[in-house]
Amino acid sequence: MNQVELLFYGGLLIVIIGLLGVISRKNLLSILMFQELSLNGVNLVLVAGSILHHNYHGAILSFITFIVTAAEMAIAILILLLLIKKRKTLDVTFYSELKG
Amino acid sequence: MFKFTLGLSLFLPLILLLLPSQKERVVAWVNMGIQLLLLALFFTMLTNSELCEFSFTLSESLGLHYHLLIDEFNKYLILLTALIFPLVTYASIDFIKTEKKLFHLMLALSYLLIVQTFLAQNLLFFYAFWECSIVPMFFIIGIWGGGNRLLATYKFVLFTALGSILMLAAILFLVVANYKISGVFTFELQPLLRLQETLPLSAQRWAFLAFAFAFMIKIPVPPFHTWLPYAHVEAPAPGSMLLAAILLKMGAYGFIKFVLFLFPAVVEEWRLPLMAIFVLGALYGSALAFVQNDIKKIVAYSSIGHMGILMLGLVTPSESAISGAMLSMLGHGLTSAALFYSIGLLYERLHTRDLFHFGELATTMPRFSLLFFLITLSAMAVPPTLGFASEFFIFLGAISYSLKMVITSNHYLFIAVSGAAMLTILLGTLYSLRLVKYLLWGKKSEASLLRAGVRDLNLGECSVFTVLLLFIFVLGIYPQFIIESFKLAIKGLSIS
Amino acid sequence: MLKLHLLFCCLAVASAVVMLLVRHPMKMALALVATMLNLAIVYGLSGAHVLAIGQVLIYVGAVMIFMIYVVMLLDIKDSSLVRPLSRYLFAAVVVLLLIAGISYHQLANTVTTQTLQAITPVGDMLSFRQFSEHFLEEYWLHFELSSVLLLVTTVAAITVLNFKKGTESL
Amino acid sequence: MNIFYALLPENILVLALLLFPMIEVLKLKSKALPLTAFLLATVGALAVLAIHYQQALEVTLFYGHYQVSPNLQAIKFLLTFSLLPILLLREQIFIGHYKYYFLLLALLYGSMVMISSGSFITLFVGLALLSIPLFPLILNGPIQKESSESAIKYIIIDSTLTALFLLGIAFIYFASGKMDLTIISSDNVLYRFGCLLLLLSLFIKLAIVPFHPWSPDVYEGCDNRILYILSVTVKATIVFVLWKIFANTANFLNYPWQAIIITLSIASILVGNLSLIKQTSIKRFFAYSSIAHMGYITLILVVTNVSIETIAIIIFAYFAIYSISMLLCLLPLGNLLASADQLSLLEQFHQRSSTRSSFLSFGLLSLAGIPPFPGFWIKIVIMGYLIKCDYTLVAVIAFLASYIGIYPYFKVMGGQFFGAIKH
Amino acid sequence: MSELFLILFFPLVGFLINGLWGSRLQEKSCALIGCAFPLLSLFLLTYKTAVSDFYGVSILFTWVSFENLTIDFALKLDHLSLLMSFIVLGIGSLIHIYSTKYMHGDQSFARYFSYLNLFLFFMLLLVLANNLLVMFIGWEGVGLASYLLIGFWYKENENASSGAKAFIVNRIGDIGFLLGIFILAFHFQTINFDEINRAASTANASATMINLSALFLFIGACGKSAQLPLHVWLPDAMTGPTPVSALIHAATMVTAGIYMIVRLHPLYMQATAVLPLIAVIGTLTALLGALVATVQSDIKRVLAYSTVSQLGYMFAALGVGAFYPAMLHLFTHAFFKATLFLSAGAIIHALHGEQDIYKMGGLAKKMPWNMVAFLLGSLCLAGVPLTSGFISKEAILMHTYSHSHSYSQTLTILLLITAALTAFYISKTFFLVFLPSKNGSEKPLHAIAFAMSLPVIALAILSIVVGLFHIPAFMENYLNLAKSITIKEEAHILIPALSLSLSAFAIAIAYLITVKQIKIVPKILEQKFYFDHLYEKVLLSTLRAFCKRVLATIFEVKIIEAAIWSMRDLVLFSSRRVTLLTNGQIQWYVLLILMALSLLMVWWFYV
Repeated sequence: MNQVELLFYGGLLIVIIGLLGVISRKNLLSILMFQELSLNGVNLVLVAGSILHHNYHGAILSFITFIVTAAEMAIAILILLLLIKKRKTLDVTFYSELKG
Repeated sequence: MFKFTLGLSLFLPLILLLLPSQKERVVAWVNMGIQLLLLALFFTMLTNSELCEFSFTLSESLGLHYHLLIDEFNKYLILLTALIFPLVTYASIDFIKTEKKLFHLMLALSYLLIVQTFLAQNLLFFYAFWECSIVPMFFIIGIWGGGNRLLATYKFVLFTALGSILMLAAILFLVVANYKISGVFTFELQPLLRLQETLPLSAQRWAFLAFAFAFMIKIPVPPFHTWLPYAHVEAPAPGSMLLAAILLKMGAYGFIKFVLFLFPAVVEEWRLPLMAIFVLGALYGSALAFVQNDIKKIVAYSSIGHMGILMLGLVTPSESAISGAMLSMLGHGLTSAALFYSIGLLYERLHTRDLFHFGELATTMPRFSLLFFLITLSAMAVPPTLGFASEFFIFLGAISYSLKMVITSNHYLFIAVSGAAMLTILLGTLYSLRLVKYLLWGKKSEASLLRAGVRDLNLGECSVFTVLLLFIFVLGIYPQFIIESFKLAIKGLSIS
Repeated sequence: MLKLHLLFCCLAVASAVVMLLVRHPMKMALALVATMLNLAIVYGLSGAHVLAIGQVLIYVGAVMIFMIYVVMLLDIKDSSLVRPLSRYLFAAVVVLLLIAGISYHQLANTVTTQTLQAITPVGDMLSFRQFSEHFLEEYWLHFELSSVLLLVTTVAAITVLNFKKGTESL
Repeated sequence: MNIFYALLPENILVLALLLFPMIEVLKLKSKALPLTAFLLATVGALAVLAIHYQQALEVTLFYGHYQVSPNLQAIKFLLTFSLLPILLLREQIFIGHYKYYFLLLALLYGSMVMISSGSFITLFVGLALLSIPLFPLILNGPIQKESSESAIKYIIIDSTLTALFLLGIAFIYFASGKMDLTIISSDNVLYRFGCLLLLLSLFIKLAIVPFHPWSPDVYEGCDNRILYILSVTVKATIVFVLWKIFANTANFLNYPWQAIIITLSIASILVGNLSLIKQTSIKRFFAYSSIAHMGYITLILVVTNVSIETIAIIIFAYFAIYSISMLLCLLPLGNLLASADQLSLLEQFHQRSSTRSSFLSFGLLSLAGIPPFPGFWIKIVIMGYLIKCDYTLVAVIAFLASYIGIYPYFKVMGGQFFGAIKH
Repeated sequence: MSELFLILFFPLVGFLINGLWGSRLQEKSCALIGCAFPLLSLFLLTYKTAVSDFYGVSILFTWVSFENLTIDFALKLDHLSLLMSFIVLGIGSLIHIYSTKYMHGDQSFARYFSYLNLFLFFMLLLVLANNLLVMFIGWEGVGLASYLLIGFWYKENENASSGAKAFIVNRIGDIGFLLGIFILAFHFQTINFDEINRAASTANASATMINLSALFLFIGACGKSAQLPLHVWLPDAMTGPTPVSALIHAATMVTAGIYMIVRLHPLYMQATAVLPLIAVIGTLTALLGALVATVQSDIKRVLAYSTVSQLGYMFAALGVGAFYPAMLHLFTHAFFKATLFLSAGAIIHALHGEQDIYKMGGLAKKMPWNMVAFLLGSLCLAGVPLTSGFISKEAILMHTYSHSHSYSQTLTILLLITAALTAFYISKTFFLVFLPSKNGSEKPLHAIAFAMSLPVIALAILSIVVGLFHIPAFMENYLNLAKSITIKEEAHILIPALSLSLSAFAIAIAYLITVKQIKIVPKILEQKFYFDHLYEKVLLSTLRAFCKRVLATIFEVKIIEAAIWSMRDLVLFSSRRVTLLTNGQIQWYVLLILMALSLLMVWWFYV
């Protein structure tokens, strides 16, 4: 059990917890948080890869993931704010009129 | 000459499109005029019998050649179409009340598509025009149809589309098989004909099934015929004239060109079941025609009966049977067009199609009853008419083939099948006489809506009937010059 | 060295699990901050200092603050908070356990074999100078692309902000 | 200098992206400026792309992270060119405002980056650039309640998608150590894992069957023009990316891959066509029809015994024809759908305006694949190639599935002429 | 040779003129045209035979030519067809003259004459045909003309249906006829009469083929000449005008079957298996016809059934191979049956349409000429010596007696019984109609025009004359048909004696019955042996029921439509299921993605 293996399985585990969280929680904000969590998990795997192969691609990609996730979360949270203002609730089950 | 006629038929819909939509009569007469001109052009072209061919390669790699050719098989069908369409346009002038311009546009469109389907030698273009000919019919039945026309149109579209989709798969399969063997990716019919030797029989069987299924739906061979009564009952009179006279023939024509030529081995192998299916279908159709109360349904089921016999003629490998089948294509086309036209006339005057609401037409409409009686003669295959000539040849071919089979391989089933086929004549007489009895003779039944003021046919309507009857009787009395031209075509089918 | 790694990885996973169990979003946000910090420490330990700083600055600094800001706006009586668990929880657990099981079963032997033969000391390969040198030398296109991305995000955020139904004042 | 020249189309777009905010900053009030600027930028980009194609410029930049080749330029040309006609739609929502054009440009830029990406990193950034502008565009749909719901749905799906996509890249990187698109080989379990995740995440974007439910909801909420962009531009980029990743690794597509792709695409044709029948809303109708059409084109990925360029040409033709059919369908509708979105709106459409209804019926017929219209010919080509590498049974099933679709298209088209669109 | 076509086409011209412009011309000119054309062709025929024997074949055009079979539209005149055309044209023209007066006042007068001319044209076509196909065209045409004429007064529904019944039963026969043609065409590669006859007698013709074709042609003949199974249409055909029954259902059309068999007699000589069948059916029909005729009350039905039985006689003769006696009987029967029908017509005309013989009586004094004609006709029919009927009947009986076959003796006995029965019912009718009786109606008689009684008398004289001046002997060598039976010596005395005694006895009984007004009507005869019942109730209704219930409902709706609707429901059901997949829950979508992921993983790694 060495360092790279630890990071790899740790990352994978965090991703799985993140996905579980996305589905289990009803609150939109918590869903976003868990997605954030899963992306962190992926970063961990990337860093593990970069350490293993001793080159920078993984690290650089994880750095770019920081930027992209930040961008996405910014807009997502803004829309959440809008929803709170307009619909007064963040419960996912209320956002299911469009169906069939 | 050939290019000019094709060009004209191509631009017919466009010309109509440009005409102003208020002046309906102008549109109608322009449509009819051009169609008559086309009839004349086709007639002159066909009589001087130089092989008209026109091919234009769209894309060499995909083997798409827009290749049109008039050969013996589609020569007379083209003439039939060219003859029927002016009559349909004339009939539609007074039958169609709403959206006249759109109707004439649809007629012109279907004229173009049907002529192209008959001429196309390239399998893919044949399929393309075959499938597209559904669309104008879809609109004709849908917009101007009768009661539950929606059900009828969708049934019609879905049935024919299902058949043609399978045919498309079979076409692609054949083309690629040819590509694998000969390295040439082409949709042309000629190279595919050489495929019969190389393709393994099992593969040929599947392709045969797909093709036969598609054409059987279009011909309506009974298990797949349920769309026809709906389509006919709901279609407006010109629509059902067009449907019965020409669209059913496309199925039979396709069967000759793409099944008999492409898969002779499979047809040879399954000849008996095929004959049995067609004969049973004919019997089934005529039996049902005997018990219907709606006159349009009677004629619809009767055309199933006639087409069954026609197909029997196609499948038997004797020269007289096949030329009989070709003749009966013309015969049935003319008779069913006339029958549906007369029913349209009756419906337009009395707004009823129930058999028992008529009676004593002989006195109120003497001219109509005379012409109607002559047409039912041809439907019943009474001698001087074309109906008799074609059925005589078909049965001659069928019986002599089955007798040959009895002698050579004492295979008795063929005799049973062709014997049963003869019963259709009896059934034909039964339902035609029943139709004539309730329509023309007898006293005005109390349920009859026959008001005194029913006007007899005017000159125009009579001329439509006389043109059709002229062809029926002339061809009935002298079918030789048509059979002469089939002789060398049938050699191609290399049969005894 | 390995034991420290192990400690902080377990801490990160533990706080992730805590996030799952806790009810109130504020507690969840704090647990998330904890996991992120632990991860930053792990990055630091394994030599990727830039990533550790990035993690702390971008994630914890910017995104989490924004989230906590939104959490404050939530009213507590919201139905999604009273009964937070959705009805697909059980199914999700089953599916994810299945995925975890399969991936572990399949990956176990390949990952270990691969990592064993490549254990070399990391050294300062991922240190600040080396990393930024490489980043800007080989990946400057992506640097530009992410700047374009940020520009687009700002404009997108503005469009979302003054979103009023059907008016021109976008 | 040749880097700048090679990247000229993208650079023109970036320049426009930079200039657009200046309109707000300088408070320029003129209405036509944003549109003209947008057109200038796109036409300029198109011109440069055409020149590149002429010169057959072939260069890989940035250590392989960015490729430029005639094929790719042609694809970019198609994408930008197919975007222009949609601007004809004069819908009153946020039309003419610079942000709308800014976001369109950003979207275009993202797709160009994805098309000419050489490595996974550029691909990832391109994907981000492609999806982020879409959030506000979807949000500004006709009915505020529905569009906000579809926006949030799109965001959640999109972030899970990026998570899975990244996980895929991570696994491949972990196994190979290189971020190159072309080095995938399926002997190692990690590769398989990574490629599976990659394929699935891109299929989510394409709305292939098991991942399709989000697209009808999003299409229903958003605006007509965004519906067109979502179904044509975005999906075209994704399919080309799939083609880049999976087509050139010939040995890669052994047994399980082809089976997975075939089952998914046949399922999506079936589901797409089946659910068309019961539809009452026009936008959902187009959503399901786009699902079915994606089903067709993914089948082409399975064809192996043909050169990669031919597959690219087929995909190119497919999306050209698909965009034409969608335009034929959407343009006649115009602002009809602004308020309500019911199919029943189309009844008697012919009586109201015969020319527009005939265009709509041409579009519907070519979507259904009725012969003389383009939709049919491209299907023939695909099925032909499928049968060529003897997937005959698959082709027949695909035909039957497309047959099911004929009824709904005819029903809608007929409805305009006959009146009641009922089943 | 072109005169032959002229003779043929004159009636057709008459038909066209009357048919198209008949309604505009008034009655007199229609009658003129109607009679002129048959007379014209009759004169042309007699002129030609007198001047130069223009026998032989004349071809108009080749109808169709396949490589192994060519059929051409050709006419052939030889002794046999000359004789038949004389009968057709002679009796035809007389009946035309008769019906000018009979139909006087009927408002569709022109239509009647056009139909009659059409009938003559088709009959001539049938008679003068050179090959089976032209004969078949005539055959069907004659059926068509009879359909039109039977249903002439189409106002009443049952006239039309009896016309339809006649045409349908004929069609059943025609199917058999067609089959016969096809077998011959297949086997001999030709359907010209003389070629067939020549080929049949050669050795290589296979016996089964000859027998089969002979059988099917016989079925056709049965249909047309109303033999046992297919005789039901003849009695119902009486609803048409009486001259029509006289022409069609007595003299010409019904004899077509016999003429066809005589035309192909070399073929039938070879068909050893079929001849006994023909003989048996002929005798049975004769017996049945006579039996039923005895109980008929309507005068025209009596004559109709007597025609059926006389035709049975002719077929019996053909069955035993006596072709010449059959032709002779046909020849004589045509004349005296026409006389009987025309006089019956005159009687009905006089009594304002009264047809029931029990209501007539005492007409002897009122209509003397008619009485004489009817008397002469009935004498011939009964077979009283030195009348033509006697000669031809005796010839047939002698041949059946001396036919060297086991059953021929029983046949002769049955035929003798029928002869007796014929004598009985014809004399009964005569006595009932003409002898003074109380139930006769006193209403003033409708005046009988001279034009009506002239043909009656002419025919009566002809029917007597034909028998007397050894015309039969002259005809025998004129027709020179194949003879295969040598008359036994004792037959010359035995047969005439037996038949004379029986018929005298029958006439006596008939006289007794009419005087005593005894009216016994056995049930089975009443119902005409339940044949009508068989056709109407059993065959037709079961067919209609079968089609309506089994085919139309069960098969069409239950099986095919149900299959289609179930497919439609399947599609709709699956489309509902599929749209349920999108239930709006965003978490359900993410779950779906993960589930798909897990499934693909399982498939990927473990399958």
